[in-house]
Amino acid sequence: MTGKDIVKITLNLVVIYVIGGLILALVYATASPVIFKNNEKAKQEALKQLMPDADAINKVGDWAPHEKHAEYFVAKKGDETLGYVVQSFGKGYSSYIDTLIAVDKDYTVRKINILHHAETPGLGDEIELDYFKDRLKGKDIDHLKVMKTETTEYVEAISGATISSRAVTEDAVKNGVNFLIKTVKEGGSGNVSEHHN
Amino acid sequence: MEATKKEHQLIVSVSPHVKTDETTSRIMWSVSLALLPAALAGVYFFGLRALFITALCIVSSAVFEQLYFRMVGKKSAVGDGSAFLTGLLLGMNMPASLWSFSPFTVHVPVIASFVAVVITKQLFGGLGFNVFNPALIGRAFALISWPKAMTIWSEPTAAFLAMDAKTTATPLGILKEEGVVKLLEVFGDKMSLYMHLLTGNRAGSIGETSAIAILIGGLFLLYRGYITWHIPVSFLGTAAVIAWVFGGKGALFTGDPIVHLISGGMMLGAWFMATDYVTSPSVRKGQIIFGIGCGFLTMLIRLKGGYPEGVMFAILIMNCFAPIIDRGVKSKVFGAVKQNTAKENK
Amino acid sequence: MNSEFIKLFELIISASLINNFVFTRFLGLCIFFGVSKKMETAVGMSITFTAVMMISAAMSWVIFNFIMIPLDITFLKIIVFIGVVAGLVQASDTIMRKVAPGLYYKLGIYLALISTNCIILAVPLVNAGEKYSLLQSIAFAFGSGIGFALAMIIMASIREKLELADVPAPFRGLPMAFVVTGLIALAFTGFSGLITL
Amino acid sequence: MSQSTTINIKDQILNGIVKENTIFKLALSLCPSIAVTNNLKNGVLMGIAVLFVQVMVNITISLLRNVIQPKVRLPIFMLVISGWVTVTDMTMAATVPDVYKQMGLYIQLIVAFASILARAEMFASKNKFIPSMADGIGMGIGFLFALTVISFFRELLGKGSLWGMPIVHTKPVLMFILPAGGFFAVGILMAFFNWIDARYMKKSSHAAH
Repeated sequence: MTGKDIVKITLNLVVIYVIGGLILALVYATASPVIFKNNEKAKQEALKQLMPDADAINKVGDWAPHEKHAEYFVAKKGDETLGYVVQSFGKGYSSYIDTLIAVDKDYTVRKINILHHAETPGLGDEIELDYFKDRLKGKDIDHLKVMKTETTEYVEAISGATISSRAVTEDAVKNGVNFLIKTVKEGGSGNVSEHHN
Repeated sequence: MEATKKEHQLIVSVSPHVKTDETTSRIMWSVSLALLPAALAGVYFFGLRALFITALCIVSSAVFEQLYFRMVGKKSAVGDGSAFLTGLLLGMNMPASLWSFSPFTVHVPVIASFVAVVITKQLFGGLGFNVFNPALIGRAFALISWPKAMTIWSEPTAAFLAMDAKTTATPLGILKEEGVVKLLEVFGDKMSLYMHLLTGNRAGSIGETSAIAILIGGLFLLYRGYITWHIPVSFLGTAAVIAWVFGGKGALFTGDPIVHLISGGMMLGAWFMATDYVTSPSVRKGQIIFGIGCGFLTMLIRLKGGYPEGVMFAILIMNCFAPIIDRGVKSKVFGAVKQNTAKENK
Repeated sequence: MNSEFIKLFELIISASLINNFVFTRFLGLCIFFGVSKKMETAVGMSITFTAVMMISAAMSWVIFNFIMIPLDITFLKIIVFIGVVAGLVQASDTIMRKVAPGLYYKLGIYLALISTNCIILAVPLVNAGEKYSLLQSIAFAFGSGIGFALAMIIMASIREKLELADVPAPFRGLPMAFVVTGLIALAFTGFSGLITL
Repeated sequence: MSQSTTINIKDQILNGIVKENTIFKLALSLCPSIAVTNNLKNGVLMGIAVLFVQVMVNITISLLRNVIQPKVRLPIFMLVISGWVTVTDMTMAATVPDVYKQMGLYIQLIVAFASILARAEMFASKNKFIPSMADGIGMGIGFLFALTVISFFRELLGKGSLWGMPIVHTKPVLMFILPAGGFFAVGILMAFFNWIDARYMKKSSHAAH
């Protein structure tokens, strides 16, 4: 191989890599804002779904259930605070269950949504079905308790998936509600508006 | 493609069977006979439904095997009793509640039989070549495919003809989810708990509940020399030690090994499933390793895993390792190999 | 310190048994099916693979965290990681041939194959996605390597046994290997729920 | 363009779909054949992603074939492939975020597909633009076809639905959407195609005699 060849080959490589890099940077520049916007939109939609009558759901702060990053929000309609939304994790059967919980002003559960989980298909994955999520509706912190028997006062377990039911109810949701009570209620509700005005 | 074609030309010429048909069939029917007490106990406790489920498994296993032989044009070997034994074991590993028409779950034993006989046994080249215990694969397939139907346990009932007995949790299910205190609460006191577990008056799969009936069958097999003590003893021993050391709440050495030994499928698994000739190591030393592995994995799953019962998965996982164990042990212990081949030629 | 150690241990167990790359994430299948015909090659491949993967995971981690994140070029991670793997394989080929020719004679043939194994690329990608620390990344790579080795060795021993068996014609070769892998995966579901990560 | 080249292109496409089907015949690029095929939508999208990458890589390499120094062709092939994979990856993340969430890792791993590199090396680097594109389309569609068939059966049997639409209201055999079931499905389908092959070959040889 002569010196001329080496120069030629190197030049060849460099040119192609530079062109490739430029094209990629261009695609990245167009795609990344879209990706970012989509993620934001998806997040807002998920929040909106839990609190349909709110016209603004704003982030209040972060917390770390099970050492994972989670956020919490306040939902407002005009100046009136409708309630709060908190993200929380529950240690389930084979995964941490990522949940989003909406509570009323009096800290009873309004609605929950399961964002992500890897529970057993056919058993534990029923936590994402409406029939189970509805069982948590209207429960306050004292009634977030799983029962294996038929109950409407407490939360009835999914048959055959007590661990997953407990993870959602007694870990994720209860902790989330408890966190809200501790930080927002006992920390003074004034805190919330201060953050976001 | 070309390469594989060349390969199987070689394979076909190899003569297939380890044991002659006559002895195979005698072993199969003897094991089936040994299972009879446990099966009868199951029918006694869970009623006619238990009988129907078991019969359904046996019939479908035999039919699928026959159909398979016809399809590939082989000489039928249904008469050797291996399909009967697989069906019987499979049936004994199913909950009696499967005999239910609304919701319809009768297809579960039929499909499980197909998986057991055709996929786990015949696809591997038939009896003697299967790597996994067919009945256990059938059950694992059913448990994962229909997790709800496979975990509805009916209360043992004297009402022989009842179609819908009350459902309840198995002792191991209670132990896993609510702890030993609740278990004692349900069964009264410790003695009464032991008695229920020994006789089989408790929820569970049809044929696994009566520890005494299984033990009778197991000892019969041991006496007749169809199985040796190595696997059951190392299996149960390891499980007992682990249950004793780690099974208690809080402190070490406070667990109750007896409850673990006579609940779930431990007895049935140790005497009838883990001892399967084809899917366990053939050398004594290997059998002991195999048994220890089964015991360890069973207790690992029971105490730390997601499932309340681990016998089935433990044996299946050890089935994966059986060829490796055989390889490892054989290449070192020459004496044991000779002993073994001598026995096989007998 | 102690909890960090437990986390590392859990990562290894999880990557090797519960979330075994071959049985639950279906990666490295080409190599898995291609090389598991004989026990000897399976063992050789496993050793080489685990070693190369740990080094490549560590190198990728360093490059990702000290070069790519500061420069904000994480979108190039696919290209960079595959470059790292290819470079590493090339380098170890040259070094082994010079330094340890005996070892090279035994394991060298597997080196070339490694770069086509997608696990080796998946591990740094997962490490980057999960934001693992350097130690955790190496532990994850080690666990994945052990898991792959386990899968290969089991498969090789079963396939050697199957060679004597009268498998029906359409199933001979690869289809049967798939069925066997399915059955092993079925057995391995017993490990699920052992550790929640 | 003459008659013969058009026939060639048709053959080239058919070759990838039938004779050298990446999954069922060559048994390459198997990872996604199981990983993303537990529902039809993911399977088809993955197939399309691969089709896109395969075609674009073939086109690029074919166009660059006179510029690339043979000595450094492999690193350049890898760059081209990973470049197009990155493009696909980012495009999918931007346009179908929910699907991307489930199979992002597998999209990125298209880089490691032996079949794509093999076609670049064996075909595109030696052929003109049009045949290379046809080859890419053929191989890609063959892959798409395999993924569609596998995911069709798996979703139907495992979930009782197709493309998310319920067909029956139970989950017939849940196993099929799970890891173990994926291996069974691919194994059985492969055996089925082998069987068809054997029968077809028997028939055609009879006809020849």
